[in-house]
Amino acid sequence: MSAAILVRVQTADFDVGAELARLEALGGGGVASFTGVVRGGGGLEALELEHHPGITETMMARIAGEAAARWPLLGVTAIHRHGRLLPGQRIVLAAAASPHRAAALEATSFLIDWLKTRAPFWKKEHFADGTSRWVEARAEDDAAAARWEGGGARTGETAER
Amino acid sequence: MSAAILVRVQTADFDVGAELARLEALGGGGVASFTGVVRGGGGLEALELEHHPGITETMMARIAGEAAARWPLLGVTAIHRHGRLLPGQRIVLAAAASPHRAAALEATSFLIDWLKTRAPFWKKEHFADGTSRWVEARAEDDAAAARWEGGGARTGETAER
Amino acid sequence: MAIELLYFARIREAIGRSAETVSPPAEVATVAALVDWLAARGGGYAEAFADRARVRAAIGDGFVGPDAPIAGAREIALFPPVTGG
Amino acid sequence: MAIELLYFARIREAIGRSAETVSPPAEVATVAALVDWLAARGGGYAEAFADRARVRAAIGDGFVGPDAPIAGAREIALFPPVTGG
Repeated sequence: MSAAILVRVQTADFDVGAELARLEALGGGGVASFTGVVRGGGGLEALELEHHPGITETMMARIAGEAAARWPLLGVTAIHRHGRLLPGQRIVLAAAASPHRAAALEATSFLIDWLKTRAPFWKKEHFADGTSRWVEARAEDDAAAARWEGGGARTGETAER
Repeated sequence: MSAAILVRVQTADFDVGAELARLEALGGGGVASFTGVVRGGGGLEALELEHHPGITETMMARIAGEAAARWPLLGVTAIHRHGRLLPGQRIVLAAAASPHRAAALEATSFLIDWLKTRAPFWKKEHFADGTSRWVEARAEDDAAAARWEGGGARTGETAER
Repeated sequence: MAIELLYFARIREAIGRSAETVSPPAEVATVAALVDWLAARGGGYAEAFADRARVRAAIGDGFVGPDAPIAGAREIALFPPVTGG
Repeated sequence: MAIELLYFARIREAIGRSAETVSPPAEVATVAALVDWLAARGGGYAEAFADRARVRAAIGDGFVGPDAPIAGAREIALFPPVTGG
């Protein structure tokens, strides 16, 4: 199965409905997605996302390609924003289309786990009191990403009806 | 955590972007979704979805409520169409918002597994040659639904940043 | 005892109607016994319930098993295993 | 041997610049040795690399470990553990 891979790094917002419609149109039985949103609270005023412009898209494409190699996918989409984002705004979209719902959902989970640990983005929190702080990497994210180290996929065999 | 539950049974299509935007607005770190689409091929002309109008919404609300009881969710959405659907058209949307991405993704997986085995819908395939056939329930779907029988959830503890 | 029966999908088509009111005798006490009693009518009923493993039931708004008592039920739905989603 | 270094996030801020060209001596053969050599400059460099466990590197378009050789590398990025997604 050859997957249509779409990867984008941008400052602009993205249209989740339009992105998922593109995946729905590939003819599979299902499309899974995860959208990350800036959480407010704690006096957070804005989140600043820095990235390594020279290699970000290459690494995101590699992660998407890895998902397509592990699961029977018709399409994979990974979009990540950078720059200054406000609470409630979208940060990232990971999505996958497949004839098998388990494959679509597991691939989406894999995509977001690896984007969090293998794509060169860094978050800085800016607070209303004028202070700011780099977000620290979390051991929990490394553990989530490590679940997929084995290289396997646990996909059902039968397509959706 | 009290979850905003939205359940709908309808013949009309739904707007995935708008439904997910409603979940994004609840203030969580992430929104996961699964959209089921009518697969073409094999001469399929249309899919007819029959349901039990008296109890469908009640059972869907119960499934959504069960998801909200098992995972720390801010919102749950389950929309299921009935009537005549063409290849490429959307059938079902399951989605969940949570501060924890694993919770959102697992709850979405749970929702679609239980909707497939515990909501009173039946699919009939109509083919271009004039024949038709009721879709048979699949042992694989029962197995997928049974994964969740224990009542547990396997959610990460730390909220997304 | 009058019970409203609802039929869905393949079972509805085999029987040729989507609902009917029946008054089974008192010894028909469970869903399984109700299905046996209906199947004994022959014709579309026998066809609808030929494979008992592919018959499901709901009383009120909950799915029930074949051993569920039907006493007091005002509406019982009979249908094949569900295939939505 | 001239190498273009790129710094990101907390490391960029501590050093006070996002890129520079350096020419380490031949005995600086690995990423870890390069980081040691930079940290020995003191000031912002010492601060940037104070916690070696929180330094990551990329050569070309791939992440590499501290033991990765730097021979032949034209561009090396140094940064904290990533926190995107």
